[in-house]
Amino acid sequence: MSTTRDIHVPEFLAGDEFSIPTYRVLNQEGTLYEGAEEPPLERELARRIYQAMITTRVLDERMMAAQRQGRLSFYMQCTGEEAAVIGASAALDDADMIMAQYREQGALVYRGFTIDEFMNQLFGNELDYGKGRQMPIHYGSRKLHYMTISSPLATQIPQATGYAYGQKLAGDGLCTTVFFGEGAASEGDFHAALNMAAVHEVPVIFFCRNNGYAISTPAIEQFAADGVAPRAFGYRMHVIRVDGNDILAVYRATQEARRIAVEHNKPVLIEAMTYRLAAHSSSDDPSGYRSRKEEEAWREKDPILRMKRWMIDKGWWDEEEEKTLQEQLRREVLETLKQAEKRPPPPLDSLVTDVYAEVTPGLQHQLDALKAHIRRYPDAYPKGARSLDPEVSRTDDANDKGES
Amino acid sequence: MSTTRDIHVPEFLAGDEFSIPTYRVLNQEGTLYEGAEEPPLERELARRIYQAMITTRVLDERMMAAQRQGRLSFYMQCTGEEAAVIGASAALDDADMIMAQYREQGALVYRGFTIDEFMNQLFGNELDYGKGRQMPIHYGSRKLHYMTISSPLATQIPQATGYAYGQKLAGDGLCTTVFFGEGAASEGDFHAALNMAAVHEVPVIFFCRNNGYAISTPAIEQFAADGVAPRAFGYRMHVIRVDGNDILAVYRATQEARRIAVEHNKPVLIEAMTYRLAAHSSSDDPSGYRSRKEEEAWREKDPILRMKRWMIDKGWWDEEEEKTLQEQLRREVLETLKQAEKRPPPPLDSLVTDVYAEVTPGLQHQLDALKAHIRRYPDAYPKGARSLDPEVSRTDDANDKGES
Amino acid sequence: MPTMNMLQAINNALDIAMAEDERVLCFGEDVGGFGGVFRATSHLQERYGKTRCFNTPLVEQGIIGFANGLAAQGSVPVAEIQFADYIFPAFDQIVNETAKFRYRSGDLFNVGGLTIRAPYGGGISGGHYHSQSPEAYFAHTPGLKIVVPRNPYEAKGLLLAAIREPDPVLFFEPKRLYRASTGEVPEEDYQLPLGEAEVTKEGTDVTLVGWGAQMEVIDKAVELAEKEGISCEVIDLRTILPWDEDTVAESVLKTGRLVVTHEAPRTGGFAGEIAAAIQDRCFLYLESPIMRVTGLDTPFPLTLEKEYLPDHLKVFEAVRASVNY
Amino acid sequence: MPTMNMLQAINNALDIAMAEDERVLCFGEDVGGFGGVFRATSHLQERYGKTRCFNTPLVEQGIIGFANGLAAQGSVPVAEIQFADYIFPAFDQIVNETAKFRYRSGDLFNVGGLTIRAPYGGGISGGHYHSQSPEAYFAHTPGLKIVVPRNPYEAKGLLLAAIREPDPVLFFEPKRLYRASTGEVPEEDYQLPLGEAEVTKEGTDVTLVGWGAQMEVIDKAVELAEKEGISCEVIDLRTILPWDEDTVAESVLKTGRLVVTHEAPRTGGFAGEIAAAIQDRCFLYLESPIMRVTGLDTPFPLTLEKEYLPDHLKVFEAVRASVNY
Ligand SMILES: Cc1ncc(C[n+]2csc(CCOP(=O)(O)OP(=O)(O)O)c2C)c(N)n1
Ligand SMILES: Cc1ncc(C[n+]2csc(CCOP(=O)(O)OP(=O)(O)O)c2C)c(N)n1
Ligand SMILES: [Mg+2]
Ligand SMILES: [Mg+2]
Repeated sequence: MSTTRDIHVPEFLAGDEFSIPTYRVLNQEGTLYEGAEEPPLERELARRIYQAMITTRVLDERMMAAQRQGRLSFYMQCTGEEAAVIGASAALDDADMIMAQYREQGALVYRGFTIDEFMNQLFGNELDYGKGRQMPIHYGSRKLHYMTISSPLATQIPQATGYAYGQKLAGDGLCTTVFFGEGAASEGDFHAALNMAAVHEVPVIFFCRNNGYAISTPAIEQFAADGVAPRAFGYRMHVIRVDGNDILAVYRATQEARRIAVEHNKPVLIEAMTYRLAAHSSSDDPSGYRSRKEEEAWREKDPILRMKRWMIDKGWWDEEEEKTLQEQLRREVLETLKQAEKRPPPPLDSLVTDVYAEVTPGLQHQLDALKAHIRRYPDAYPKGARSLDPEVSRTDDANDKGES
Repeated sequence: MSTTRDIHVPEFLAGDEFSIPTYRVLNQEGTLYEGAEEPPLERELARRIYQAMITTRVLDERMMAAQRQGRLSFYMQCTGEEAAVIGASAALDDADMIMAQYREQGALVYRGFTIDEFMNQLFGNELDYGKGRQMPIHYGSRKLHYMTISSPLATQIPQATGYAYGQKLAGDGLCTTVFFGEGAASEGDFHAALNMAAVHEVPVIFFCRNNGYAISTPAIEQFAADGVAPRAFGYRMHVIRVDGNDILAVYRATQEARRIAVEHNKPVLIEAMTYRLAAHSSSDDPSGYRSRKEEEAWREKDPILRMKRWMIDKGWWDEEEEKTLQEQLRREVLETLKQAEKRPPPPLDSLVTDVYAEVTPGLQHQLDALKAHIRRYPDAYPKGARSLDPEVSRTDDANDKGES
Repeated sequence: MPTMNMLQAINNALDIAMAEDERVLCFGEDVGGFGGVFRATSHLQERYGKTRCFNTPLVEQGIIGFANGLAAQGSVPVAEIQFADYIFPAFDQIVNETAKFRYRSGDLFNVGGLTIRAPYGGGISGGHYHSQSPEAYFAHTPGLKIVVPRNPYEAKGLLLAAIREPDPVLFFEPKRLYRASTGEVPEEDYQLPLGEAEVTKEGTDVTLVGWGAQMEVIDKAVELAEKEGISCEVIDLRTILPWDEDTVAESVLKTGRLVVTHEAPRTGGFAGEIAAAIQDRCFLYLESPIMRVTGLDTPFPLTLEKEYLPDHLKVFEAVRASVNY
Repeated sequence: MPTMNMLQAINNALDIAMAEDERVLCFGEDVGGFGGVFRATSHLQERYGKTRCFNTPLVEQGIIGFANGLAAQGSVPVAEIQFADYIFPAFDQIVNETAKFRYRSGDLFNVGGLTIRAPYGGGISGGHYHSQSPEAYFAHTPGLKIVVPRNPYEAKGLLLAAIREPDPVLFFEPKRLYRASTGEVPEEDYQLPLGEAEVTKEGTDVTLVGWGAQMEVIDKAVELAEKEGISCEVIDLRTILPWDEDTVAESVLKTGRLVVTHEAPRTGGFAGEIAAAIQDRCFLYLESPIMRVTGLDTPFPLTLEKEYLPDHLKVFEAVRASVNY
């Protein structure tokens, strides 16, 4: 401990001694701030990023509409936060582990999760890697190094510290990035994760999406401090605050954070200031707790619009292309959705597999009893009844797709 | 959120931008540092503080010796941290709530917990307010506004926030002070407590005894930051670091913290830098994890010695008085100990009372069955057998003493 | 008498409790201005102010730690955990602190004023993090009381009792019934007793025991059974801890048969405790083994939720098996 | 064969596991240089370095969260919780995360490599925060395995199996026996099977089931019973979840009587599950009700610990009552 200076009068500090600035590169007009330097970002990568942002936006819009039509039980949008999530992902190695909260489908889109893969999870059908066990939006992909989402908030944060510690030992030069909201950062698990990462010198990037709300709770009722960033000081950790709607700032900051993490085995906290433009989820109606005016003000800071202006300025994108892409995406989402919702549910046996590595005798017994019961009342359990005979209905290799 | 300045180059902060000084008033010679101002501390109060420190030291020495003789199952010393604990307590209103970790018997001594009361708890006899249910050192006193100790670390910290919130609503001008070690501050409960206190503007003082160790774990393996103090910035909370072996600094800082808490309903974090001079507990042997040299260096910073020099300088104390007090205390402790260890255990019925406000039928049934069993084998359960008949052995009003 | 759904009944109970005693406070995630994600605390902040009904930061261990402290101070906190599935970060504060507060201090201090409300249970396409029934996790903890209402009338009367009870109470609300279950609920203040099961239907051949949302399932199963001439006695346990062994035992001494049902997984579920205790007390009177109709020993699933759940058909089959043993 | 006490056997098992597989890591509070407050991890840091055996900050939820992540990554963490009483801050990470990791991801990810060690149980004047037996809290959680050894030989073989098991294991160590229980333990690597109970003594009149430190109590009780001419069959459950119902049922079909004992409070304890399952399977063969000899439904006491504990005399009396029913 480097306990430093002595004082002889009782002066209290309150954190007003310093302030945490916000790193910005691109203004809303799509041009650079004075004094800002454009990060090295090549045309191809910029287009990959931008297309992922558009895809995420279209997917969210279509699926929320599908939810409103009653075709889907639940949905959550990334809307407004695409730059934060995708900008960060683009700065990583594609083999780095990503552990997300639930609003980061943009990262999956960026890494190449297909619309079909999204749909299968959303409809929990027999092709869902998660075997229809979790609510919509709980994606995961081993192939894409994207940890399956878990609903309990903040649990993934100390797990990311542990995962990254394993990566450090493995010595493969990879790191873990963990996403979470400013609300989840109030959980005890957050504190544990940061402290352990600092003490054990772990290559992990803690990426906080400070989008102003945790469901209905505004950030101001979540913490009294200036955001989440100052907590890094409590653990002696590198920290930066970025404009989360500024794709270049997020990209550049995360690149640098990754360098600190991987080259020096030091954790980094990034706080991205953004806004949850949509409702918390399909079950929520924000009109009860925030004003249209506030929403409108943020809609004007739309991160996609900002990047688009920059791209067009560069000559890397144009309206024509945009129109074509949007139409193609809408079509693809709708068609894929139609197929996915028709696919059969996972087989009955999937009720008891994966609880343990092997089905235990007790569970086999429970499954057998359930089957006997369903045979007696097949009409009452249409989903289960169709796969009483696994040979008939099971698409055998279906579930292996996402694992390799 | 007062998000402030913009920057256009990605600069990370790491907390080196500021440092947290240590507030000191009294040097080891017992004289004031240059520029330090003596807090207004009257002779009588200074003597009360000093005597409490001596009493705590003697009690600890005697009881650890008793433990070594096998008369007591377990013990923990406050040794080395008397100034931190008692200095803080002296700055409070005696009706303020104190919620301690386990090493703060000095606070109880200061408030007037008698040697007899200590002994009854240590021996878990029929006069123990806790009815012999907890291990030695788990004191509590309703009368003295000292919450009964609970072994699980850090659980008392959010409880203190809640307790103080209740005090604020009650409007009686009181506050809560919660003590904890730098190890316990790693628990998630700590983070929850500070955040909630700041958000809900609660009159609570978080008093961290940073004594360098959590059992064998040195502070350097507990956190990477410069102590616990910088965590206050994460919650926008007033914070001060004090020399924990400096009675005047601790007293003055806590006084000021109390003013901030009670007058402004703002929580305050105090980090007292001190050292656990003794073993963690009677079950521990520190020679396995720290050097004698280190211990010796700290022994020279003994807080009692420092205060004594100041007191003698002032003419408020002398060696003669010291000798008399020590002898009298040793005698009192030994005599009281002898009585306490002979006192009968709590009655058998106390096994099932206080689980609920009233004994449930199920528990009454279990007690009856136990009694029948003990009647069959009275010799196997000497403690229980002696109170099968509650009328005979129960000192009826014994347990009410500490409650009023 | 007005008709209310369960949420309205709960909201009404909280309103009455807060109006009557200013020490009563309601808080939790989104509980303040918004009135909770299910709206159980609607309008309470408007009526009683931000100091008595408020949002907390998102930290369950903090919510319950804070509530424990408040209760120890003499306030009467009613803390909401948004979903019972998210009560586990507060497990230490509940099991090691709330439950042992009075005992460990020899009654110098207690947190008897505390009530913890949490929506629980399945049947809402919630998957394993919005469907759990965690009552058995807590039922192994002396010092806690656990209450589960089956309809709006019970919800109001039991919640008012829980808030005023001198012991800490976990109040699990069957969220599937929040809006689905409606009924007449008196507008005035009333309490229903804790620790007492209710025989909701008398019968002679077999006893069925359940709680919360499962009572509806039992009623449906009983309809089927009675059509086959099986006379069923139905008991709503209402309080899981400490549970009313006498009422169940008395019934089983009469019927000689017992079926217990809950949504939680079988192993370690509370039906096991009931079966163990009743086989002991009614051994010579039992005509068939005590049967348990429960969730499978797996996490709560989603797509195959219907297959997983202990529905009326499964309960009915158990009744049949019990009677035809 | 060398004689070891239980701590030495555990330390030896960890040593073997770490030597054989460099993915094995041991960590927890005071686990590093100091070797743990009970010294179960002595010398491991010296031998395998600070990156593989280390102290953690004092935060159980972090320890298990970190361990979950490490296991998901492919490492084989052996995390120590200093006392089982302090496992509750990690309850969410264990029950909502560890247990459901494989299931929820459709086996894309799993934390099968994880082992959590924790000393449990009473008889050491520890009061209610150094004496708890929390196995039943976890036994309601599909996805976890729970193992409790009764002596040094079992401890080594079961711990090695637990570490290598493809499922996460909670390994509860009876701390009262850490130094008190000694026996011959092979120096070499060996494993004992998980999920299998062991019949440690055959008999015909009554079956006794227990685990961990309670096996010693059972043996003493059996001595008394056999003096009275009662022939006892004794079963060490060893794995609490998933438990070996077949072995217990087979024995009870033979003896017709069952006594189950554990230190934890009765209500919601694991003896309840055993009783419920066995009365179902062996209904027609039972000569007397299944008896439970357990702690009282109170927090664990201190001064009156002896009165509280389910000792050999209480077990003996239950055996008698069972046989004379
Ligand atoms: C442990 C836990 N508590 C409560 C919830 C319910 N919940 C789901 S999302 C949410 C708000 C999260 O807010 P934030 O972390 O800011 O993320 P955002 O939704 O804004 O992206 C809450 C309270 C949960 N999922 N887990
Ligand atoms: C939740 C919990 N985890 C672990 C322990 C075991 N334990 C008791 S004291 C202690 C060290 C505490 O260190 P610190 O907070 O620095 O206090 P100090 O002993 O130095 O005063 C530990 C790990 C506990 N009591 N509670
Ligand atoms: Mg948010
Ligand atoms: Mg310490």
